Amino acid sequence: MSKKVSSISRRSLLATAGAALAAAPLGANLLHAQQGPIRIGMSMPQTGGLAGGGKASLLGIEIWRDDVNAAGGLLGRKVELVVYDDKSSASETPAIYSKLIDVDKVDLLFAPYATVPTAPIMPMVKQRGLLLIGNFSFQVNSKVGHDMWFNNAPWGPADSWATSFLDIGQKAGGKSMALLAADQEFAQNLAKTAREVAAKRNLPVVFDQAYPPATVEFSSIIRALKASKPDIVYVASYPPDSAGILRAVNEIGIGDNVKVFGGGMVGLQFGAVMENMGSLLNGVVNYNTWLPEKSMYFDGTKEFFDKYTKRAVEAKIDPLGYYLAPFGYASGQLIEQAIKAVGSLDQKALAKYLRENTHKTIVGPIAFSPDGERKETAVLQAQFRGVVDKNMEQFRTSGKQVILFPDNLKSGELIAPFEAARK
Amino acid sequence: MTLSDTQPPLLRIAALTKRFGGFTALREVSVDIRPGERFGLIGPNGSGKTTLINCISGAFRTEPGTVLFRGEDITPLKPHQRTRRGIARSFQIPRPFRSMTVAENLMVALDFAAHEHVSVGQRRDTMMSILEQMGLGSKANVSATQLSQVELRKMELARAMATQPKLLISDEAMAGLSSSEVDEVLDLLLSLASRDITIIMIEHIMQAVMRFSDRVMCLDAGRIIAIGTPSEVMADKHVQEAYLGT
Amino acid sequence: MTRSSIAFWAGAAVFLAAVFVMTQVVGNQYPFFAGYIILQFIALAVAWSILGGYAGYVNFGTSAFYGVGVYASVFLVKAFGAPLPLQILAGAAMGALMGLALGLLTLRMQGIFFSIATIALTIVIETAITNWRYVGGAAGIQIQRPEVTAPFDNYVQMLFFVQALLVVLAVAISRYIQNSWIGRGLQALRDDELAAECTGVPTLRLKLLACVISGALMCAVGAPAAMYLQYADPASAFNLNYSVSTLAMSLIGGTAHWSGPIIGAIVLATTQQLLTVTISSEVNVLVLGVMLVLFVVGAPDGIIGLIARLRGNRGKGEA
Amino acid sequence: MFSLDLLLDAVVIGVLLGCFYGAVSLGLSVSFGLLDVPHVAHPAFLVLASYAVYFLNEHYAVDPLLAGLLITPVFFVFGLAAYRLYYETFEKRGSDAAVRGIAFFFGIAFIIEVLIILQFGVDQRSVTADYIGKALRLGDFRIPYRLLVAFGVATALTVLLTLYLSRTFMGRAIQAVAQDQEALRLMGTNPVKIKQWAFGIATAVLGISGALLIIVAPVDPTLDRAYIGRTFCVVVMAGLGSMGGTLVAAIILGVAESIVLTMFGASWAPAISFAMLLGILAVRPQGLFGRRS
Repeated sequence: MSKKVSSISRRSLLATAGAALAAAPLGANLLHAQQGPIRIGMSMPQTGGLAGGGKASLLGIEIWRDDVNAAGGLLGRKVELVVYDDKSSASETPAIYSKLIDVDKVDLLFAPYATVPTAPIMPMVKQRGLLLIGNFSFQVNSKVGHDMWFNNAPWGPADSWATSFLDIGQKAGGKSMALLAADQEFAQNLAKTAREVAAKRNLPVVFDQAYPPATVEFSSIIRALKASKPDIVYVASYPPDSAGILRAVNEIGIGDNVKVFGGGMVGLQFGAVMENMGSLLNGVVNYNTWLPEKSMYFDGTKEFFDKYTKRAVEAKIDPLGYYLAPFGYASGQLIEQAIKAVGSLDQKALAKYLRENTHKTIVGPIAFSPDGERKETAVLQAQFRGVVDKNMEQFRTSGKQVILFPDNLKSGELIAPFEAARK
Repeated sequence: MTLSDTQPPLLRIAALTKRFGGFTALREVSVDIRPGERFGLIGPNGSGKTTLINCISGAFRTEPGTVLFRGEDITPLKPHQRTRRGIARSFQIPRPFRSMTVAENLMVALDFAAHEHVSVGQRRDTMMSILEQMGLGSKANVSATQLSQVELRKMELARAMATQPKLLISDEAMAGLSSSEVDEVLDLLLSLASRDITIIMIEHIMQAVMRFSDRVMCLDAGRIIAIGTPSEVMADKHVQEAYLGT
Repeated sequence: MTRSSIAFWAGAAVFLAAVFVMTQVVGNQYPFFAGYIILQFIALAVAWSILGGYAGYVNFGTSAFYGVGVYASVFLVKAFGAPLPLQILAGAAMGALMGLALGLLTLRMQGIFFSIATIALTIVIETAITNWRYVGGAAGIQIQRPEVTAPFDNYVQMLFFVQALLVVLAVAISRYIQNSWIGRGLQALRDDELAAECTGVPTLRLKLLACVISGALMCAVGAPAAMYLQYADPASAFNLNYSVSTLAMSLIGGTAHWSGPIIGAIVLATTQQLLTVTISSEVNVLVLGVMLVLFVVGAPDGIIGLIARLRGNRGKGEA
Repeated sequence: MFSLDLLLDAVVIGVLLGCFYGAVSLGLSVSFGLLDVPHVAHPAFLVLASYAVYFLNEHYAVDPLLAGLLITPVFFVFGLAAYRLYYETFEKRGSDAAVRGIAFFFGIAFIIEVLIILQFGVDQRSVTADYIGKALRLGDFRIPYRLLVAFGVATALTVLLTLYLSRTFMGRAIQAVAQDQEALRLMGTNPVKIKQWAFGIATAVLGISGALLIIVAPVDPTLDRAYIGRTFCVVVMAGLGSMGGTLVAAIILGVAESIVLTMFGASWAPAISFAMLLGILAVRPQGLFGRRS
């Protein structure tokens, strides 16, 4: 009972406080300090297959929390994160989010990293009419149709990914495509859109294979792919496999007619993998979300990475953190701007604001389409160049991954064919 | 075997051979056991005694060769089916159900092998009376793991008896026992035999075999080398060679 | 009915009544979400130990049965919009068939070979589901729940109650088996398969029976999970975690008595749920590992065994 | 798509891959195959060895194979200790050792997983050496050196273990203990000592196998779970306790997998190999080269 009373009074206090904020910040801070922090709840994969990404993403969010708290918090209240481990599994998240909503009574929800843990909570947040900031899940809202969902990932429309890669390939003279995808959730979704785009463009698919998880050796599969003599090779793979595939490509060769190779290889964004792969990376055109190219620095980006680099070492996570961490930070910025503009924690109002405006973040301006995905894709396609072995620091400099797409962020031209780009 | 036999045999073993890979454990063994007979089976270590028992009780598959029990060909039957038809056995190294009490050990037999369907109460009575006969009455609720060696042997016999067998095979039930214990078990077996149960006894203790058996068969290297009355077999020179070593 | 039967059924009735009242009174959703998981593991552990505990055949394929239950539901919902009871029945039927097939294929093997075969079976089935595009394949599938039926006003509350029913069913079957000739036969064959055969126990048939019952129950338990998650993907549905957890729960509780797996599942599943919302990191996995090792080393007969030993000691002290 | 070239290639790669599977299963072939220890933590030990190799390679630039050799004594002692613990707590108590043993080793596997995560983080790791990332060219064929290393190591290990088991006193004692413990006890030898020694050997072999694991592909802390099925399958398929059989069974598995990956629907590869195992178990429960009748 007492809880209910306090939450009602909290809300009414908020309204007054919001108005008073601009006029008397110091007084407001005192007032709100007694109210307790704004609590943001989420699950995050910290064990299991998605843990690597989950931990990096969480660190990004934590840096945002510390920044915002250092600047006095939101609505004069401190921001606090309530985070549970979902073990990378879909079966854990419903109970966790119920705990966050019903027991912890958090003020706002962030989604866990990746599609699998996010999918089961979508119907729940829709039913309860709650705002949810998505975290790199793929087309998880397309069937549910929740209008208070906003994905921080730069994916954009479902097919934009395949479109941009095939554009690059076709411009380089590619007339046929080979498709190699992991038999897992994300990769299969990518493969599906790639097939659709290829069909639309009458681009023949000369090789189309799904390889099973935990495949050890890719030599034979690459050999078969090579035998099909494709011009464009689109690969949708997961971290352990991406390395195996690249090794096999390097050892077996892929043929002189291949113009571009890559596209959807997860793992080639993570520092440890990139360092280990070293020169094997050269020539690969792969998707990315953020890269240290001049065009990618926005307000606060550099400061963020300064902080991240320091803290990642202690936390034993990805030292580069390009892929997920800045977007975790951006999730915070989205909510920060919405709360500041709306002046309350009213979820409907926050969602309306998020839907209708363009938001400035450290990963560039973000605007949403009605389904809660980015209006325009901001997925980069970049080519690895001049990478040497066993050197983590090289990836912090520009020019190692030249951005080919999108046009407004472009930092160089494709070198084709693939074998030429490897030298 | 002899013409004086008017009754059909209880158990007929015909041309039984058992091979393990390249090793032949039994070679063309043929023998008839008469109803009510006390049959002794002897032979040096590794001569095939236990293998023969395993073939009779169904633990091993045999081919070629057949086993007939009361006129029925039981060669294709599984051990539990043979048990239900009336063949019970004990094991050379006792194999009690370790997680159970003595009473429960017997109840398994009564639950699964009893020929007529009787109430739980009646089964308990049967179980207790068997235990009393075997001198294990006071041990009914003791865990099988806490029995002494001789008690274990007795419990094995009791469990076998609880299946209400027509043929009981006792595989070295006296091995490792003191001489007074040997006498105890021997008396038990003799009292069982007096109740129309045919018994095949495998034993190394010659005195016991001589005292117990109507007929004795000696195996060596998987073949029958002698069969007849105890004294005949003891006098056989092949048997003496087999035991004294070649 | 014996006195203990009356006590058991009275207890079951009280439990179900309490669960039902809870669904009508408690407004907070979290107890139902977390409780569902705990109930699910109780039912799984009880079902598992019919084969794994009584018969001593360690089934590593819990996740295969669970996953097949999940995907039986997914298929029925997608193809026919089948209602929940039908999903569970179909799951049970699939599980029984699978148990039979697994049993026929592998129960002639000795202990550990059977376990290995169940691992292989899990991988084969998971691969098949992964390649079955109709139910979403590797990409997973989102499922819409139908409207909830009275007297429940929330689907998860209903699922919670349904899972409680499944728990009672599983425990009743397990208890019946233990107290009947089936249980004695299974216990005998676990102790010594040859001795059991020679005492008249039809070991193969009993093992098959245990395998079928255990499989049917595990699949039935998995079936409502599709509706609970409203999402299914092979990697989650066939997670090794189910196999290891049920094994761990049964052993921690003790397999000698039907109540062992219940106690083990309550202890371990509750601990895991608590850890998920408290410590929440790899320490969670560490706790499972340490608990497993401590229990199998320190309390080989599980919590049941510990209690029995304590009682025994006290009894001796008094006497 | 079908071509003889591709098939031949798939077979060659498959044989080499099979050798790799064999090498990571050999330890289990001793510990489970000969000693009947349900060692489900075998793959966790394997991954632990890989991380040890990674550590030596990363910080002291030790060649991975050499690093594998360097850690074998440590793993030998580790194995002695692990068996002692297992024996004192399970085997000694008799019945049900298998069931509890499995749970025990699962527990150990989880603990190892977490310790690796705490020490090295969750990212995947790999090693560098001259023979990683390059291939041998034979006309049109290209064979990765990594796999040739796996081939060499697997053959060497198999030959050494077979010789050890058949030619040395200790090796023969290990074989004997697998056949008949009682007989050995009668001979006045302590079977526990021998089994402990054998388990030590099995674990020591893992040092080199672990090196191979990280040479062939990158490792991450939870990789062990993927190898539980694979290694046990190889050992069971081979029939318990035959070293040569283990290698042959692993090669069959590797070739089957490779052919399916190349020629048919790649995503069916795991189902094919494990269905094969199920088939073999159903028809021939003692495995292809089994010691049991």
